[in-house]
Amino acid sequence: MGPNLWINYGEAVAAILFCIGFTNLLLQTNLIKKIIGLNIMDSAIYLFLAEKGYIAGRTAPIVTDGVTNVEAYINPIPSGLVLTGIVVSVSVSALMLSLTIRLYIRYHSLDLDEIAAQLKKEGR
Amino acid sequence: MIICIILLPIIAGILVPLLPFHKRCHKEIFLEGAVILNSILVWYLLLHHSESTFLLAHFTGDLNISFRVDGMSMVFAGLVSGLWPFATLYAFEYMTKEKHENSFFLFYTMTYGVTLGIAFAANLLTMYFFYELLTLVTVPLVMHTLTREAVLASRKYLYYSLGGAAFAFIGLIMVIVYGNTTDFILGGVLDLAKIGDRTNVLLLIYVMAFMGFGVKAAVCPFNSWLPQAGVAPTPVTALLHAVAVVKSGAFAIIRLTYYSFGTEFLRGTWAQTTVMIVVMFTIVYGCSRAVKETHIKRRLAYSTISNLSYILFGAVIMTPLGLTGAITHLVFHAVMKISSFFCAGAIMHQTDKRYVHELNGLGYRMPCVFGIFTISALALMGVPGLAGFISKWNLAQAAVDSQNPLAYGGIACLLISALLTAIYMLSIVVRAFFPGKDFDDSSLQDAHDPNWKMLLPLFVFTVFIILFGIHSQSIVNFFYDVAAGVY
Amino acid sequence: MSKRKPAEEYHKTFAFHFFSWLRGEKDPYLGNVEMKPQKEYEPDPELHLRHEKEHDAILDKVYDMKHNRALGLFHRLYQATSILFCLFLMALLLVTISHLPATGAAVKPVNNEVAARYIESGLEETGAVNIVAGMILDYRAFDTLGESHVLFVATITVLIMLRLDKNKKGEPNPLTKDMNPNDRIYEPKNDAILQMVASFLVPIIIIFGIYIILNGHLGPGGGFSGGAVIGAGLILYLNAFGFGKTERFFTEKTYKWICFFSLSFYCLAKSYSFYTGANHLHSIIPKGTPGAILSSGLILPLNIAVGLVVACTMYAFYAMFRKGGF
Amino acid sequence: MDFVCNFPFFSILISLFSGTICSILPEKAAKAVNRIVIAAVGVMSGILLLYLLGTGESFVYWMGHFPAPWGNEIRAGVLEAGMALFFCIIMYLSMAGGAHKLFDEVEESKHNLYYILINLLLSSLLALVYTNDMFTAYVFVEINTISACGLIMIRQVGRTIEAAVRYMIMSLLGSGLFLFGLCIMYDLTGHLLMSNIKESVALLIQNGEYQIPLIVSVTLMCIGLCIKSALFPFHAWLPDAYGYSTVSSAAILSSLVSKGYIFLLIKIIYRVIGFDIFNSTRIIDVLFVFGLMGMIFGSLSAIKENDIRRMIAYSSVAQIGYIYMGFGMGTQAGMVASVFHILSHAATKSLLFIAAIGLTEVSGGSRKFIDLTGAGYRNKWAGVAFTAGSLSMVGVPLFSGFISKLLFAQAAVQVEGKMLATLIVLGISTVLNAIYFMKTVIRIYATTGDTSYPCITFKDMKVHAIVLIFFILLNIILGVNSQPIVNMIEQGLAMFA
Amino acid sequence: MYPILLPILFPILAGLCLLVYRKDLERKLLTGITGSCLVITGALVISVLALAKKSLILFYLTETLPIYFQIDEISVIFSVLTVVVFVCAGFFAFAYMKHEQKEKRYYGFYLIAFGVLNGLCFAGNLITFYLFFELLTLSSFPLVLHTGTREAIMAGLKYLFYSLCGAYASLYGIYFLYRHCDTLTFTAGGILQASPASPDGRFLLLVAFLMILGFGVKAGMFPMHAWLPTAHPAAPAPASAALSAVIVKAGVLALIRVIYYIFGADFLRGSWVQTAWLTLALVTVFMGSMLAYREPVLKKRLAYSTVSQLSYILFGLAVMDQDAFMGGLLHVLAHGFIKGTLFLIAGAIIFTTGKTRVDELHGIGKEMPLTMWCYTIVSLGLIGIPPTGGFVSKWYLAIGGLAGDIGIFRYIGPAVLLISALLTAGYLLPLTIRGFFPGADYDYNALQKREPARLMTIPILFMTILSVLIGLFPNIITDYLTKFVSSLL
Repeated sequence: MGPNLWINYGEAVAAILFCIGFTNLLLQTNLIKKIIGLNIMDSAIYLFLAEKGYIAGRTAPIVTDGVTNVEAYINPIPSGLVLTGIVVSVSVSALMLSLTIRLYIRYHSLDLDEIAAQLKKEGR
Repeated sequence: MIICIILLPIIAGILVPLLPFHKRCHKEIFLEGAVILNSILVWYLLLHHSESTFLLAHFTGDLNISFRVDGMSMVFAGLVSGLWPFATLYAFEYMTKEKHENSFFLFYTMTYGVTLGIAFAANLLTMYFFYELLTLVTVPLVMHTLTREAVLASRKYLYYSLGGAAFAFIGLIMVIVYGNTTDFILGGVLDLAKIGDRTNVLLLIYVMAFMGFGVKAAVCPFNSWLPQAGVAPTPVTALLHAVAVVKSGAFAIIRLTYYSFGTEFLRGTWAQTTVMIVVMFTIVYGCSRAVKETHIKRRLAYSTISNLSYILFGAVIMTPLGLTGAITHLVFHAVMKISSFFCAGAIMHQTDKRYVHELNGLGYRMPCVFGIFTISALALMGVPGLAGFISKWNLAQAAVDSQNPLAYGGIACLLISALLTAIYMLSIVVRAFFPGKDFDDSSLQDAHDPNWKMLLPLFVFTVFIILFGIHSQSIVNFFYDVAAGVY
Repeated sequence: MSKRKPAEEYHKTFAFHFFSWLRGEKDPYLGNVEMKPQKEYEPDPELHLRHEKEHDAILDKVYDMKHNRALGLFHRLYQATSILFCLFLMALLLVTISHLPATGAAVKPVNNEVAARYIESGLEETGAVNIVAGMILDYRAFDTLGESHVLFVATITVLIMLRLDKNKKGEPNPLTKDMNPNDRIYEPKNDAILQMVASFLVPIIIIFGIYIILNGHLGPGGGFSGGAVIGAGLILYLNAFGFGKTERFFTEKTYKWICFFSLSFYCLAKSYSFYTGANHLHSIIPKGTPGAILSSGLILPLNIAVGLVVACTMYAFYAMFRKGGF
Repeated sequence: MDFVCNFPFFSILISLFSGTICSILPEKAAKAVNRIVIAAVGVMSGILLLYLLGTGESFVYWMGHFPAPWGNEIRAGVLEAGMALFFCIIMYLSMAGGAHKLFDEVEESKHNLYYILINLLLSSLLALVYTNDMFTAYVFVEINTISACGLIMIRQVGRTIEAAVRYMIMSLLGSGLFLFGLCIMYDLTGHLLMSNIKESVALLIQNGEYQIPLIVSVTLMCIGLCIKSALFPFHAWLPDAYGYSTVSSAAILSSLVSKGYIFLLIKIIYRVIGFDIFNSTRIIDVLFVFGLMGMIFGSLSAIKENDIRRMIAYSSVAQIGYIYMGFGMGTQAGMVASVFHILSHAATKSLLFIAAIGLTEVSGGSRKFIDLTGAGYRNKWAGVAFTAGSLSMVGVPLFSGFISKLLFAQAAVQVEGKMLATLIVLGISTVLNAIYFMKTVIRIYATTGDTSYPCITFKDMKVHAIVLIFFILLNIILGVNSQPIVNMIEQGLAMFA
Repeated sequence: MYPILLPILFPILAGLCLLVYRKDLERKLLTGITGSCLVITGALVISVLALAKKSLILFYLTETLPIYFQIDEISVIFSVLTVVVFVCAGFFAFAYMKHEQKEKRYYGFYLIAFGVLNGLCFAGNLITFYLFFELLTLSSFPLVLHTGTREAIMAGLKYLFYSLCGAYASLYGIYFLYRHCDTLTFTAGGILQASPASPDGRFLLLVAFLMILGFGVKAGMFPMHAWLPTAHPAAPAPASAALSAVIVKAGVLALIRVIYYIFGADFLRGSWVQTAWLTLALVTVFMGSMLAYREPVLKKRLAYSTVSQLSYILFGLAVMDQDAFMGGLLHVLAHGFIKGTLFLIAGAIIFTTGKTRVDELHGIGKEMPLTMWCYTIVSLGLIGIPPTGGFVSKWYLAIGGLAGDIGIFRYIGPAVLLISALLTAGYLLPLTIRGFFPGADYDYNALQKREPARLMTIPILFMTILSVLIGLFPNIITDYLTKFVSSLL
């Protein structure tokens, strides 16, 4: 264990969340839950990034009163990354949901294993 | 010149289905002409060869495709080119009863070129290249009848050959990396300085490569493709699976052992012991399987397995004498086995009988075929005065001379195998000539000797069997020179 | 040579075999030399077929989820290992994090010259008061271009997946047959309260969205967030008034063209700026006065374009999920 | 700056833009645009390649008005340009070869959407190839993933949708890990541009700071990309995805998409972490082991398969194992071999997929081996092409597979500890390859058999046959004239440093 | 020009012509041709033996392996035996083979075997010898399986494979001998240079043992004797006679050649190989007699007897003493004539009565008195009752055994020989007793004289007389042999 675990509690939470999301995505057989896991995972990363950008005692990177001093604002880059990340996550969620809908319409089930079983039966 | 020799049969083969032959005999004349022409060219080349290497193409790095004529290639190319015209002649007659003639002759003739490619290859890569090519052009021949059995056989053949080549490939890599060059130089090309303390790894790789090439030469755990491949038409089984293909496996092993890894490096190591044990086992194993087999061609195929290991046994003795013995058997066995296979083919062609127990009394109906078969059987057994005795003698002398106790055991294996050879060959002869008291030969009224196209090759081979047996000095001396690196 | 044993038993003894060999009557090996006809190998043409069928049957059995215990066991094992893996991952991440630079510290690798330049000269180089907006739409515009295309390609895939097209002959898509008939009630109920509130809220929401978009370079917000807000407004409208109403001003065609124009504009505009930038040419786009609405060069138009795309996309997603078409 | 230097940027942009344009075009026009774009990008990449070979130096290209640590950048070297050219060739041929099947398997009204996906996929591949920025890479990885998913599911049968779901799940896990690794890396270095990260990493290593996070970050990125490129234990999604999607998709997916990720990994290894630093970690050993296992298990699964497409798909798993094995060797030679294998496998695998479709078509659409009996006679070109592809896969000289095997083996010999394992597994894997590919080849030539299926001549499928011929030629070129290509790869890798 | 080849090639070519000629010949013509061939060959052999120049190098197989013929005293003894037995049995066959099919084939192979045997006798080096040894096997097995019944074919194959097995075992030795000798030419006293104590020598001892075993197969020595009792009853009687009288002697000849002409007696004397050989020989002697004693079938009984008697000879050779060796050589001749006669008689009995078992032959002496008298005389000879040939040879054997430097075998050997002689009496004389004294219940009314044809009786008579003559005038032979035996030992 390194020295900064308690100082970096935000990141630690992000890591735990990430793993929760990861596990969900991996293990849940229900597709909706999988998607929720995916979102948890993504959110964890945003949290992580947000924590990275934060500098104690500084404000959001919007120039107020023409002050363009580094000391005044937090790091803007992670915020930008989060923005991009969110869009990606939205797109992916939409895609996953559409797939889920299509599968549900066809197989009337959200359980991936069950769908797989039906498929195997149908295929062979 | 070499390129021309290799390409001529390939082109001739490709032309077969393309040219419009109105009559069958035109096709026969065309093919036979091409093959004979090529054989003449080969012999001309062998007699007037130069030392230079002919470079065809570059691969990556300093790897290239190039050709050269040296002693071993003279032996192998001479052998192949000597047998091919006769085998083609035989095939014309034999194929009258089979379908898809064109595709047969296409691949059959192409194989000639590819085999010559193996013979003339100047380095390991070129040989490997033609070796793989040989597999590919011969698969359609094995598959030729398209029966389920043939398909299975060709599948197995492919698996085994390609898989074997994969391991041989590793040996190739070793030679590329640890050798000064990949060219064939008698005595090996490995650079001991590069090897350092990796001797054992290299030996392991040698054993793997040996087994890899050994697949074609039907070394023991990898031999089951050969009997199965006997479903192919007899000219194929005879020429390819008794001579060209399997011998190219043995040829490759000789190249690998004597010309790439070098006997200095290998002699007396555990690798030699290993391969020798494998080879000895194969000698006995092949024969005992042949004894149990009742299908004539498969029986001969098992016999081939055993006899190929004779060659390898000579090769793994790893002395010039051993190489001499190996080369002698390589050539002599080719003649003997092709003769016995052609007899079997003639029997099948004339009577449709393919099992040993069906042959009762046929000896009186087809005296020429069975007479020749008997002679080749005796030769294979090693009766003095026929070719087989000489090659066995040379092998045994090499083994005795090597002072290797294991090789002494090898001689014992040779003799056990000779005994088993007697059993499986003579039981055919006995059946054919001594059918038993109450045998009724009325069912055999139709059987008779085949026509001249089939008999001519048989007679020629028989003459050679006897000739080699009685007067072998000059040719064996030549082989000795080859083994000593004179050529 | 014992005669005490009965003949049959004696015939089985070693002594009997030995003596019969001694007498030359029987030979252990040679007795079998004379060939008996072996069974001919007959490839069974049906055999292969049967093998393949058996193979299939086995596969069926394997994939019979409910009854295959081995598979179940494997599943559980798989889950256990996955959980272990995740726990391991978590531990690994925590250890890693404990070694990372401290949060909130001012001196750490992240706060380097890059962030410094964005903050210090962002205003004059991009003209955007919102440093983040300046960053994503000017300094790192290529990322954002990609990002908008992520959205675009996601819409395309959703379209592929869910759009129910009639085929050439005008027959309905065969996929509709799969659907549960109850799912096909696209039209929401005419809910008076909802309609009332919606007619009040939708304009506000949309105006707010527009505000966010237009002020993207000046304050928090921008094309994505504003577009999402507008999309939400549209969705609310749709829910309140139904497809019939929305189709009057928003069809697939509208969506297509809006997307096309916005994205094309985005592409072309950014291409221009990339090209000029890379070739060290002077960009003709004026920066304007920082802080004014019409400032910061391309950022405002880009925000508008992005906003349009996002709004349409959001709406399109919803419509697709709902009905499989606009 | 020469005008040619704009070409990477142009190629990314026009492919991206053409995606947008295709959304309003009717099917035929979209198809034309698609072809033209691929061809144009190919031509540009070719010119760029020649230019770069001439100058012998790579260049960076600002995406905007700001230089390295602030603005986005793309970068082009010999390897990038060559890869782009190669991707275009493969993509063009795959599209052409699978076009006729597209009509059967995809709803007609969605054809133009298919072309959009292809265009975007191309642009994302190009971006992955050219990018010099990690975050850009992430964004385009996502585009790549989503459009690949679209390619899988555009043939809307149950299996493809399920496969798409599985593909998405695995991909998302991969992206998540990749992104997390990227974030940690960013935290440690404060940069997103590859060259800057590399400098910082070198500095960190030198100072001995943040060792654990650094390694974890690299590991996460590697695992992420491994999952995405279906390295052995993460390959569960692959057979269905490649096996059931429409043929162009399968060809493109197997030969390009996964290769895009792998190429990105190479870039990360060279341009972000530094080759030597990467090799000093234990990651390469893990990659090596998984590569070897992939080679064996992929082939074993393929042997068991009785569906030709799925068999080819499983073979991909094995081949990807080869590539990672090359990474795992941790030498320049291993890397060269891997890159060459990327090319060779791409050329071969797409050939196999396209040929397989020709074979299944003349067997009543069935992909079971038992129905394919004698298909090689019914569709001669496809039969020949499949045979050629199989031989290449098995590693018969003359074909590309042989050269990559040769390079792998030669590379392996230089690595003391891994030599024997590599060589033996290489041998075994070749045997296994031989088993399943030759089984198929023999099968398609087994009997003239069931004549109830129609025969197809050259005239019936001109495009298909021509595409197959091109593929075979490509294979043979790679197999015979490999030296310049290997040189180019070496040069390109040298430019990375 | 090469007269030494004539007695070899002439019968072989004649036999081949008979075989190849496709049409069936009339029986009289066939027997005429064969008979004249046999006689001519016999004459050729005798004239060649009288020849001045007694060696010939025909050609070289390999550079150092000539096909080489030479005639020495051993050749003389064996070729005389061969000629006598073959001619007699041949003429006997003309009568006997009437009831067999495919006579032409029989005569063909018979002639070939004759020629090959001559070659074997004249062979001047080991390779030539080996060549003819193999050819002998190959040309004689058709004689064994001639009747074509299943048993006959099986017996033929068994004979073939046992012989080849032996031949290959000795070939193994030849390979090694070739390396350790300069040449393989037979030289009295041996040509081996290595000493038995050296490592090579120790291996060569093993090789010698292998060769003894290998050639011992032909001579029916213990572990590989089983082919004899199978082959003899199955073969036609004249073939059995030739087989038992001459062909098995080829094994003896081989052992003489290898042990005394290649290895040299000194090399083996006192080594474990000699001990083992003696043991095997004695075991075979005793075992053969015991088996014969228990055997009811006449021809099989004679076959076991052959097994036993041949090992007398081998014992004589194994002792490596002058007297024993002489005894062995005498026994070769004596046993050859006696056993030939016995088989011919058995053939005559089978031919006339069709009965094969001893206990069926009550009163046979009354039916065929001449034949049975001959039987009784030669039986006594085999038992070793003076004045027949058997007595002299056994005498020498016993003397040699007692004098030889062979440790405990000095006592065991003669004892076993005596016991075996007793057993010989036990298995041969019952037929005489039964034949001449059929007992009270024999029906004399049904008795009819069934003396066989002249072609049968004359050879029998001739050989009986010969066997007696050897016993009466052994000095002719011993004098002839003494000098050269002393050169061997």
